[in-house]
Amino acid sequence: MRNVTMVRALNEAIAEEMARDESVFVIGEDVADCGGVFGVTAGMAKRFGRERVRQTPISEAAFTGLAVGAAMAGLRPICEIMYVDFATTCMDQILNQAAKLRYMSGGQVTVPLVMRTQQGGGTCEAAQHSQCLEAIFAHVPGLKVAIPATPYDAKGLLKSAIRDDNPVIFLEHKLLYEEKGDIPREEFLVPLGEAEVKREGGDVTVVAWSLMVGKALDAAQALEDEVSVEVIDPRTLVPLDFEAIATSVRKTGRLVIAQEACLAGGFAGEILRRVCDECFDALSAPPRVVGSASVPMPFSPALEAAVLAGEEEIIAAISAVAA
Amino acid sequence: MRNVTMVRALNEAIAEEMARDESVFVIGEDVADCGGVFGVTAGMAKRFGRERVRQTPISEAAFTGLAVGAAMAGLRPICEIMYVDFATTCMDQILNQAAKLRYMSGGQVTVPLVMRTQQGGGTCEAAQHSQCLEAIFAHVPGLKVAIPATPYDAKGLLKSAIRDDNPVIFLEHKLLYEEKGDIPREEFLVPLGEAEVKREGGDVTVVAWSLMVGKALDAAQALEDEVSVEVIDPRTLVPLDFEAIATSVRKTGRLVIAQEACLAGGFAGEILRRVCDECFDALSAPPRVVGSASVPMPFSPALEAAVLAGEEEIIAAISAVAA
Amino acid sequence: MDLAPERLREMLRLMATIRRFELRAQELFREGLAVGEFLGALHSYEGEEAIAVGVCAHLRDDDYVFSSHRGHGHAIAKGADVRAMMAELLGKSTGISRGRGGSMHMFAPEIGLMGGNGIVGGGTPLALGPAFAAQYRGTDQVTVCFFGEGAASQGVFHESLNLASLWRLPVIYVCENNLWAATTPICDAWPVPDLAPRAESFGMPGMTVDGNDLLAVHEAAGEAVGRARAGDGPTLIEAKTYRHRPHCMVIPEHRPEDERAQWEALDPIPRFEAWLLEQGAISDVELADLHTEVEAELDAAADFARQSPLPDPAHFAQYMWA
Amino acid sequence: MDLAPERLREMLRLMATIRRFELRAQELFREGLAVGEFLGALHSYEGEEAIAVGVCAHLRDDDYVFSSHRGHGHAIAKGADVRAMMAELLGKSTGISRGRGGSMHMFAPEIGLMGGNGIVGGGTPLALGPAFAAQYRGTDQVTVCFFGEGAASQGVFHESLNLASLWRLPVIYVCENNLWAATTPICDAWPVPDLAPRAESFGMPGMTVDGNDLLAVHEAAGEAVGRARAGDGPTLIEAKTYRHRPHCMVIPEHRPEDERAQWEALDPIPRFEAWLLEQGAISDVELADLHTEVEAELDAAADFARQSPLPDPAHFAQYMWA
Ligand SMILES: Cc1ncc(C[n+]2csc(CCOP(=O)(O)OP(=O)(O)O)c2C)c(N)n1
Ligand SMILES: Cc1ncc(C[n+]2csc(CCOP(=O)(O)OP(=O)(O)O)c2C)c(N)n1
Ligand SMILES: [Mg+2]
Ligand SMILES: [Mg+2]
Repeated sequence: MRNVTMVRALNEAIAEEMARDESVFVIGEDVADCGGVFGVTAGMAKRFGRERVRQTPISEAAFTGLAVGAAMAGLRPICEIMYVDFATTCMDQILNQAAKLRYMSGGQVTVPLVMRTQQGGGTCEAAQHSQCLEAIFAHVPGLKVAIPATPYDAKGLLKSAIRDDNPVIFLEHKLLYEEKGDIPREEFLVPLGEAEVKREGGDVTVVAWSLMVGKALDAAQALEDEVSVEVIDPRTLVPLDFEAIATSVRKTGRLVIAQEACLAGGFAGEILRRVCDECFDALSAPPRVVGSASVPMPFSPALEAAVLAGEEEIIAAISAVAA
Repeated sequence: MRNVTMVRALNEAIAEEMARDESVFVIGEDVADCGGVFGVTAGMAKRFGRERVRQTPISEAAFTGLAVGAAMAGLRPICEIMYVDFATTCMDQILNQAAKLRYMSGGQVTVPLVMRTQQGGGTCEAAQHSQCLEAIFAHVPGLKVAIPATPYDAKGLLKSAIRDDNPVIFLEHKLLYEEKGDIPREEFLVPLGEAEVKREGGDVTVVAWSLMVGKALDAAQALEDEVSVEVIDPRTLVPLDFEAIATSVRKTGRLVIAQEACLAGGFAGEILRRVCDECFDALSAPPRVVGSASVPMPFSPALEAAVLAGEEEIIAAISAVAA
Repeated sequence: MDLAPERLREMLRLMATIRRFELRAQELFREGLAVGEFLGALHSYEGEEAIAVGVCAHLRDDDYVFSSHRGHGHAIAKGADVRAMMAELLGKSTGISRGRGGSMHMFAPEIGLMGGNGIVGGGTPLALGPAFAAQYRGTDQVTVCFFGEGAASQGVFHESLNLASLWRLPVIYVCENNLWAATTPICDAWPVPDLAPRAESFGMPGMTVDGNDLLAVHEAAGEAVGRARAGDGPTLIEAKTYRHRPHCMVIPEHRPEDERAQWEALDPIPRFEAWLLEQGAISDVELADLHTEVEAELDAAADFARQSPLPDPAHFAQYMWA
Repeated sequence: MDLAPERLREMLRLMATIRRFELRAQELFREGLAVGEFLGALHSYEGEEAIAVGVCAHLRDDDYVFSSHRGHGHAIAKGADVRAMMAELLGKSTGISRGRGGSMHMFAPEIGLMGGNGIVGGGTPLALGPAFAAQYRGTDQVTVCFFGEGAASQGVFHESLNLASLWRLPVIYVCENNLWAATTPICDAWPVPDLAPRAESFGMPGMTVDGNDLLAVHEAAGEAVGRARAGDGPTLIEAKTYRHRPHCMVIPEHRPEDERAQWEALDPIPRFEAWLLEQGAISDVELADLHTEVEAELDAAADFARQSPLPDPAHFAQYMWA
């Protein structure tokens, strides 16, 4: 095992896959000269050359479209959008092209594309640099959505995403980049569509992803004398390993879903839908959703802290459902 | 009362508000020469002049941005996006600009904008012309979302939306344009944020919007000898008149939510979240969601019919929750 | 013109096939309507045949074409099977996209047909992809992207020109300027007469050509394709043309009658036929035969489409994931 | 140059204010970091002062400015209160956007400051709006949109040029070409040396100007603003310049040292000062006084910002709905 940051884990995943497969290339803003503004592709240009690490003008629609088209022609692009907020400028390429081309072509075209980006609040970057948009991508059929919480998952999922023949939206979190975790020395993959129980417990199930996994684990720890909390990280929202969630809910009967995205209309609602559909009778208390306040993210640190959902809200929700 | 189509009702709403307020203008593709491809603004250019009915190049991002900026300067634009699917090309102007400008400015700027568009399947126009994207807009704080089912609601809501000082996404349905309904001769408004009970009943609550309201009413009718179904149309998803839903659920204890949007990750999940939060104990059966299959919309009529949710699925869901 | 007569006649045949395909397609559409079935949007390529044919004449099966919403002509010129295309229009399982795509989404990647697009301008960035792939792999494949003058107002088109020029990608952008976008005349969309200067402002060559003159298109495209194959980068070609029909089957005619009459006289098919006859590259009899054969081929295609089965509704999710 | 000495000195004062504002802002940012508070992105306008000042000198309070992520200079040149701006950087309730916006979102609509933008190119279509409103209402107000050469690769910028030209809107697009976009040099983004031909390809005038020469910027902007006020439509101005600092506080320097040194010598403030002294429009004493006053003003602004209260966390939803 080695203890590495998530940035490092992601960097290794890309490097290993580029070494393994010549059809893999990286494209995005500032990806060559500084390895992207978060450093995920640092060193790549030097190692693989600027032909395979393509630094682009600020033209998200064109270079995402290029990546989609290159995937149609058999390459395996890893396309970086600097902030998920900027995906609004290439939404057509993602929602109407990447997601639908295979189906519209009757399966004749495949789009083995990874769209990497990062999201989330907590850095006082205000409303246009702090969103969590996983629910939007997860609502569009044809996209897979990966959203890792640990360096291990990040590396394993990214390698799987690169090898997957479908478009995968890969959502990192800006506050997790410098968080460390153990990863094996030898190669490993984490399959898309397999949840992980991050902590076992018998009283309450907490489903959380991305930054909220850590917060859920902290909450579970804080409550350990009172409630036994099971924390499940789906790791990918599409495909969703609902079976893992259902198994836990059937055991605990109590459910909290924690997302950083704003409360109204988030992906938690989709989990609730499945729970109502498939294991409603197992519930012994009303399930609760934790999320950030439904406002544009304010700049001021005082306000941002008030808006963002965190450990405190998870603790309150666990206590409420366990009562 | 007069019996008019939804196209006519919308047309009247726009004409009345343009006559009432000089700051109201229309902008969009083909809006002057043919009144938009669905004819909603037919006759407007002749009556109000092409200065107030601005036909644009195919530049959704520019003319939507123009509309946002004009609203910031005190005009009241009605901006037409021909199909909601094309909103992907101006997502930044909607999600990052229109929705957030007022908040980011600390309330100094207002954006009294209406974005009209139409959505939905059923016309064999395939995956890029058949989506229902209300869940995406409803997830972004700062946007109101109106989604009428009848000519009356369409006219009353559109007039309210034009007078509202916030950005309103106004989602029509292509299959409802030629449907007729009664509207008063005199002026009327339908406030944003007020649901309507479209049919009273005591056994099962069905929440439905847009095209699904009619299908829910048909389903209720078909089942009338077995189950007494209450059909509630929220009419606007943001603001959501959740109280109306809760009141009904508290009465019936049984809930079906019917959306045309694809099942996974739709707005139904948000209603479920509120129900779990506020009236879970009133439920005497697992709530059910009806929606279209989560695939890109196929072109073939045979496949499209199989994918689209309709009366049949609503009947099955009502029967299931009533059992 | 140093083309062999067979090549010239082949181009005429393709133009005639496109023309006839559109007529049959409209019949099928109306047959559907008559039984209450609305078969989506149908945009006729009639009148613009010289562009698709003149450009695609330079392409190999391993070259790529990205098409638009008005894409039947591009598909046929690229060599697609008209039977499968016709079946697609009816949503049949034998369709070129297995009935999933319809008129606007016809795919045949084995001959480089990478699909139409329901999003105006949607193909312009996608076309950069295979062009990039060719450069990346060191092949001499070229990619062509067809789009209308309406699409030229989309932002992404400009981003694409910039990237194509910056990276000298082997891509050719062909603007089919038919003077109208749905009901909007070009004077309400372009503040300028020509598109070529825009290409030049991005540092790439721009050409303007009579899109109703097959030989002119063929020549311009030859130059552009040659440049791309040689690794000398992209080209923009603006072809001035006119569609014979209204925008699509459900939008009534909005264009002035005299404008239509004026362009009718410039119909690319009779023009090319007259030239062929004049050159002795075809005889009257051969010409009549060609049209008869094409008509028979399209009749057969329409029958094939009608008789093909619809997809099994239970298989709606097929082809979604790879 | 027929400007009165007071006007010239006022422009110098604004440039000095911007320069000093940035220095104070960086100090506050570092103070925050020292106590573990990361105050978002901070993009310095140092080095580019002549552009904002030279352009805004022509604007009235009822003219509009749309700014970018690098917007402090635009706000100050448009007349914003530096105390409120400084408080905004700390997220205080006295901030120019009540602490909701931060560095990239400073608004003061009463003086026509319509905000910066966190989306590169995001302001380019918005700027069409007030320009359209002026035309619609028949006023002679003009709108200016500032953006970087990086933003010039965004599609929406081109759509905006097209619409501005087509409708002859009173809008002026000012491209601040500082040769770098974050860590990307212009040679990796532009296949051409200048932007002006792009404007011309949309049928509108394009100008290229030395962005470090206040008088040159002032003159070009005067022409453009005059044209817009007279109802003669839009103009694009490309101003060549250079930023003195790295892209923002958290990205290390990537630019070659010699390039930086070369541009340092072209610093717009000393250049303009030398000219003023030479013309006798300012004396050494007046110059020293001016700097002392500006320094004091910014010290006071920083103190104001530090001492202002944070917004009440309970009010996070305030200002959301009108
Ligand atoms: C982004 C987008 N906006 C609008 C439309 C609706 N639409 C379909 S075709 C068309 C006109 C296209 O004009 P042009 O590009 O000139 O092509 P033509 O139809 O003339 O061949 C429009 C507005 C669309 N499909 N996509
Ligand atoms: C759509 C979008 N893409 C990327 C970014 C990230 N970003 C912020 S500033 C910047 C560079 C902008 O360069 P330029 O327009 O030249 O302005 P400058 O910073 O040089 O003033 C980038 C890439 C963004 N904010 N928005
Ligand atoms: Mg056209
Ligand atoms: Mg720059």
